[in-house]
Amino acid sequence: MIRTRCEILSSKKAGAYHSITLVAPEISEKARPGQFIEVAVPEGRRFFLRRPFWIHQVSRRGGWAGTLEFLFDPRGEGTAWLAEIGAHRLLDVIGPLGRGFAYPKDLTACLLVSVGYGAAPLYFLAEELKARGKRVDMAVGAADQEHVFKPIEGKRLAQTISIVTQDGSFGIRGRVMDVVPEMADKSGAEVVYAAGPRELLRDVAAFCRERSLPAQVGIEERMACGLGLCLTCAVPYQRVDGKGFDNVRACVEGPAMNPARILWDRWMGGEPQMVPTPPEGFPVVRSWPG
Amino acid sequence: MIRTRCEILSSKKAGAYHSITLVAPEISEKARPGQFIEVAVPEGRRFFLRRPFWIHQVSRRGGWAGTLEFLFDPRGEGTAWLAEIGAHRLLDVIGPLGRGFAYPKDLTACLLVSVGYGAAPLYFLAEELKARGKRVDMAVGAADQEHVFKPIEGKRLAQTISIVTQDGSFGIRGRVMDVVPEMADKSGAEVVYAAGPRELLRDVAAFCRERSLPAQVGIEERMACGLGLCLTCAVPYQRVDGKGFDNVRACVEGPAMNPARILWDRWMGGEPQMVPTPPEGFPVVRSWPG
Amino acid sequence: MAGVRPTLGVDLNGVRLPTPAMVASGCFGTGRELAGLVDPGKFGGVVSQTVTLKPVKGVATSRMAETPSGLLWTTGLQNPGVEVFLGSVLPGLAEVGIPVFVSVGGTSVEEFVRVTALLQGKRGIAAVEANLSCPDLERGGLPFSSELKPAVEVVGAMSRLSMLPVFAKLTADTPELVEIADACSRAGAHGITLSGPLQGMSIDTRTFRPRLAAGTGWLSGPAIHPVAVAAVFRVARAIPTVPLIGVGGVQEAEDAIELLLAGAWAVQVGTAMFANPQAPLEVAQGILRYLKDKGLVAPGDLRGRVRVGVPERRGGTAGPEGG
Amino acid sequence: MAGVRPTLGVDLNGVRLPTPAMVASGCFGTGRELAGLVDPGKFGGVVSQTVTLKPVKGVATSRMAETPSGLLWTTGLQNPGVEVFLGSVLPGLAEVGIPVFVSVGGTSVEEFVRVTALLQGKRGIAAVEANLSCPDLERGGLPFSSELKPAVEVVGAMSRLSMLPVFAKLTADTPELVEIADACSRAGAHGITLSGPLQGMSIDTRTFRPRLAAGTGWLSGPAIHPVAVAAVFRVARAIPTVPLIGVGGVQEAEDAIELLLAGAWAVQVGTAMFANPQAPLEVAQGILRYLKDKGLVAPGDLRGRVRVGVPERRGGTAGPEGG
Ligand SMILES: Cc1cc2nc3c(=O)[nH]c(=O)nc-3n(C[C@H](O)[C@H](O)[C@H](O)COP(=O)(O)OP(=O)(O)OC[C@H]3O[C@@H](n4cnc5c(N)ncnc54)[C@H](O)[C@@H]3O)c2cc1C
Ligand SMILES: Cc1cc2nc3c(=O)[nH]c(=O)nc-3n(C[C@H](O)[C@H](O)[C@H](O)COP(=O)(O)OP(=O)(O)OC[C@H]3O[C@@H](n4cnc5c(N)ncnc54)[C@H](O)[C@@H]3O)c2cc1C
Ligand SMILES: Cc1cc2nc3c(=O)[nH]c(=O)nc-3n(C[C@H](O)[C@H](O)[C@H](O)COP(=O)(O)O)c2cc1C
Ligand SMILES: Cc1cc2nc3c(=O)[nH]c(=O)nc-3n(C[C@H](O)[C@H](O)[C@H](O)COP(=O)(O)O)c2cc1C
Ligand code: FES
Ligand code: FES
Repeated sequence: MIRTRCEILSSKKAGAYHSITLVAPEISEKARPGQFIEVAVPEGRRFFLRRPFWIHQVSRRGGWAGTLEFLFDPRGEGTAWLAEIGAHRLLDVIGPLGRGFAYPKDLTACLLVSVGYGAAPLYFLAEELKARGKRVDMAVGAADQEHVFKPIEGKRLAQTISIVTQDGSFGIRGRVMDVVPEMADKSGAEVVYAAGPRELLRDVAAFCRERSLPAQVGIEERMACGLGLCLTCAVPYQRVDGKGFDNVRACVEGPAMNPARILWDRWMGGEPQMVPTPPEGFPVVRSWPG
Repeated sequence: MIRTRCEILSSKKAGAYHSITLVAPEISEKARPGQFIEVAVPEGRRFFLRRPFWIHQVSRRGGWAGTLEFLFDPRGEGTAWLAEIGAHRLLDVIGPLGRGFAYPKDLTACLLVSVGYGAAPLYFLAEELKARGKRVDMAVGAADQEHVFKPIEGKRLAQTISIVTQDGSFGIRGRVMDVVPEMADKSGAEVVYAAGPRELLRDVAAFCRERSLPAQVGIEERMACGLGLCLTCAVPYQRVDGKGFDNVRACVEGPAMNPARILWDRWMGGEPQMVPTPPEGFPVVRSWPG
Repeated sequence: MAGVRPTLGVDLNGVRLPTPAMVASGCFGTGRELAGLVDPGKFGGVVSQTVTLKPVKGVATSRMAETPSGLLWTTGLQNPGVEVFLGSVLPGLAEVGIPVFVSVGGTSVEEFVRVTALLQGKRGIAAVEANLSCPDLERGGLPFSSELKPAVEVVGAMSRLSMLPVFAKLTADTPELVEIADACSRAGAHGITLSGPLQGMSIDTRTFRPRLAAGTGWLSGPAIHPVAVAAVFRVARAIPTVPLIGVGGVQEAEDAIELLLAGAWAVQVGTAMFANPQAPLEVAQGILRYLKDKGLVAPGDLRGRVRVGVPERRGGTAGPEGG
Repeated sequence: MAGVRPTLGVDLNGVRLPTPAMVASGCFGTGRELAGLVDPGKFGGVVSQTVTLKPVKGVATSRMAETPSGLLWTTGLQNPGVEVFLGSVLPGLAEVGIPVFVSVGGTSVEEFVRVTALLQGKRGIAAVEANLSCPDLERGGLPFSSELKPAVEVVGAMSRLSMLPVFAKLTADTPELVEIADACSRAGAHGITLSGPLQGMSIDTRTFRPRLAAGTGWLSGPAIHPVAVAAVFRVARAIPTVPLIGVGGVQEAEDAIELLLAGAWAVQVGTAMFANPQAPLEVAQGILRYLKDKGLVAPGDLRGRVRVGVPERRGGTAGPEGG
């Protein structure tokens, strides 16, 4: 992992998303699908944490060698700023970060399930899987047509692709999980990868458990550092020996994680749980009644 | 006083300064020399107070009617930001603020003394004085040639002008106060106006007291609001009856003030004076030894 | 509930505010400064600058410095003294036509009491706010609000004599906060204002001098907002029936709503006035829009509704999802 | 004096740091994470995450939220417990080759003492830092640091048994701060670390939920810097001979220099690590440049040199103007 100042080669809209391509040869060289970068926001802003983004695409050869693309949904102050700065400006980037997706050794039929920008790391994964001679099928979901992630690219990459939008404005109307069972059957999926909102990942986890399919999911959790320093990105993860769990760091032990080991109910919680005193050893609220 | 969003008509360098001209008809209409504007810095910055600037020039007639120009020394985060935004962007401006310079009723020979951007309100004043048939002479000081404020403009406005730079790179080498006595004599100055660093203003005050010349100075003090709300811009000012002083607001009772009434030593202080407990009624430091 | 137009009025157990967004003490001037910029008659109320028995000239300049998302300041409690205040400032404030709280300061219980006494029966005062950040001379200048006993002594003495409701203004920087708030209310405080600014300091590394001539000062603005929310939350849980006014870093409606959800009944806008004198209006309008969106009818419906702990089951009351 | 090359070493009455810029507790990981980004061997030192007797899983996510110029967070003191810490974390920290302070936590005096005991004689520990923000169960979860007695009990008991120097980490949010710091040092603390983060809360107005799953959390980052400077200033004036490590909102050299001028002997960088893992290096280099500019020779020359009160006359010592 390194930190560099990268020139922005291009910055443009792509449907509902904004795409930025950086000149980042050292990061591109090492990047694997499922890894991410942390992008600094500029000095003098009232927020100062970096923003994490999936590495969507890297070019290691050809005219674009050494470039890296990421896409995002401009939703808050940080992404709004990123959507505005133009080409040729410099971004302070750390990457590649985290543990990427593992490639299956023996199995060959891979089903990639995503919603929204979750497709970003999975398209990258699809390239790598295909390069390793695997079969790739994709289920791509989104709220509406605008949010369907690079559909042409998807079609190019997948053996078969199902595009599902909630409002039916593109492809099938519904939820991506509606099409997953049939696709798994038809494609003879032997392993499943997923990225997107945690509800999707949980559903994929349940589906794979039912079918006894190995799977990996790309986890997003609030990250103060993305580097493994702060423990804010904890995900409750079963120990390998099955005895209990630990809160592991999504940024280091993930983001690509085994959904069968995630304690979904604990992670996703229900109602926010006010921590009694002592929470598990730290004061949170003093005068919590009762 | 009003608040408006003003389009930036032009934004350009002027020597060491940066000049911004705004489309601000309502403010221009009312502005008087010695008044200032408060310019908002943009959302999402970690600083949020407005920045005060002298109104340098307003056009009430002709092709540029309704425009207002201010100049500044890009020195900190706020002014750096202002120096970067380009034409046609909007600025959130409140103005005109404060009490401007009073024009002499009977006296006619006016000597205007400035250092650095202190010339900004005085050139505006010069225009108004000339329009009222007064004689205007100017002493303009600066650190170096770059910081001499619009010398051609100055020459146009003044009957006579002395330009003084500390490093001698333009005009006379020295301090502006070196030339003031002689200029006052030669021009037969009956009233003196000054703006610039407080050291200059204090020297002008001393000079005018000695010569029994009426004077007005444009005061700069740290201003949290510029509107008269916060009392941070206090200047110790002798009461009219001569009995003691009050800390008056430079932003409302000034910035144009009578130097003879300012308690210079108290205002400019010497060493910072840690306030004992109680300061004059507020806790500042608890464990101040002694 | 849909169809009912929300209103902005707030009833602080008898003290009625037209909107929940007041201006905090020390951030309003005399009522005349804003002419042309905004109609303060539409604000929820205003707290006067803190008034002491005798005039106070205040500390030397510089009196302010910017810090990250914060303002560090001290005026040294500059004020013309209660007499001049009543004669020439209060009438201007009263003319604005909104509830006026008079902030009372002092360095001894006696001073608080004497100033409070002089306010009784004066036209145009809706309530009194005790500025308990003032230094208690008997304890070497520690703020009255920092410990239970001195805070209660001041508030108790003021409440016993005052016909006007007394609000105790406390600061978050004491571990006893909840106990102090509770004790103040038992001692007769009508309500609590929370939180005053925090002590801070900034040093100019070029000159080795403090940026404030007085050395240290008070930190306010967005930087302290999370501290104010936590303080309001803690106090509101403990004494939910006591009117609580949240203050600290309110710039926009959302900041105010956080304080209301944490348990405040109303809010005050301080530092934000300086950059945006329309802030109390915008905050109130934003709250109104928010209430509409959520299908709620009054700011009070937000009070203390932050969702923590066991799921709330309050059948009938509109929930956060709007129904 | 001109011509003497300044050095960065700091001597905390026997605990030597290569530079005055350490990493604060909970902001460094295990020593391996920064590989490729920066050489932590060039930092001034590091404080480990807080270690308790038993492993602590920590609170649910979300554990962080951004606030204006601040970070609100809580991990619930997640740590593997002292045993695992000694076995698998400490060796990694020690390998970095800079002074390692081990932060000790607990919910009772006994726990602090037992953890401290287990650290004795272990290789690679330069000092122990008592995290006194931990909740004192006997007082219903109030932080030990909030009152004199519990703070002194912990620090006294630790100091009596520890062969390693003990630093007491205090927080600014108590009016008794100066007395507590003084009492801790009398009770045997080798030094004081000041200030821990402040309690804060942030609420998502869309969902009515606290942004942190645990409800409230801790505020750190540039927002609290002025509070830390004031706290350091107050304590340093009272006990100038006790090593004082300043912490809170240090992003750049200038922030650190403010703390040094206020009276700190060294500083810790916390939250700034997350956006800029090079921060402790840049801070140290910036201090070096600053010393050169001012014609000073060591960080200690800045200590407490903020110019307040009567003009200093210390003939011979370089002044702020450089001589
Ligand atoms: C491993 C990982 C990969 C990601 N990849 C992408 C991507 O490829 N494209 C994309 O659009 N978004 C991605 N996200 C989410 C992205 O980081 C947030 O959208 C972004 O940080 C929002 O910043 P903001 O300032 O615009 O929003 P704000 O809401 O103003 O941000 C406030 C704070 O919340 C954090 N935050 C907000 N949303 C999220 C979120 N969903 N996950 C984690 N932290 C969040 C921000 O980092 C910031 O600290 C990813 C998140 C993670 C953890
Ligand atoms: C009545 C008045 C008129 C002024 N007119 C001009 C002008 O015409 N041209 C010009 O270049 N400058 C003028 N100044 C000074 C100008 O306001 C500051 O240069 C500017 O605020 C610096 O902002 P910054 O963010 O770049 O600097 P920073 O140093 O980052 O500002 C930090 C804080 O200090 C305040 N501050 C910094 N310098 C000054 C100063 N000299 N006076 C008051 N507050 C200050 C800022 O407003 C801000 O709150 C005037 C000041 C006053 C009070
Ligand atoms: C310039 C200024 C002056 C103030 N004067 C007083 C005062 O006289 N009395 C008082 O109780 N609070 C005073 N305050 C504190 C505010 O009322 C408020 O408690 C604090 O600023 C926090 O709110 P904010 O973050 O919205 O500013 C003052 C604040 C500022 C910024
Ligand atoms: C994510 C995070 C975890 C922390 N964990 C601890 C801890 O375990 N023990 C402790 O004493 N302080 C802990 N702190 C507090 C820091 O050591 C420091 O006191 C505080 O963050 C203020 O410094 P800063 O503003 O430079 O971050 C933590 C801070 C952060 C941001
Ligand atoms: S985000 Fe800091 S440890 Fe994962
Ligand atoms: S700057 Fe606020 S009163 Fe003058």
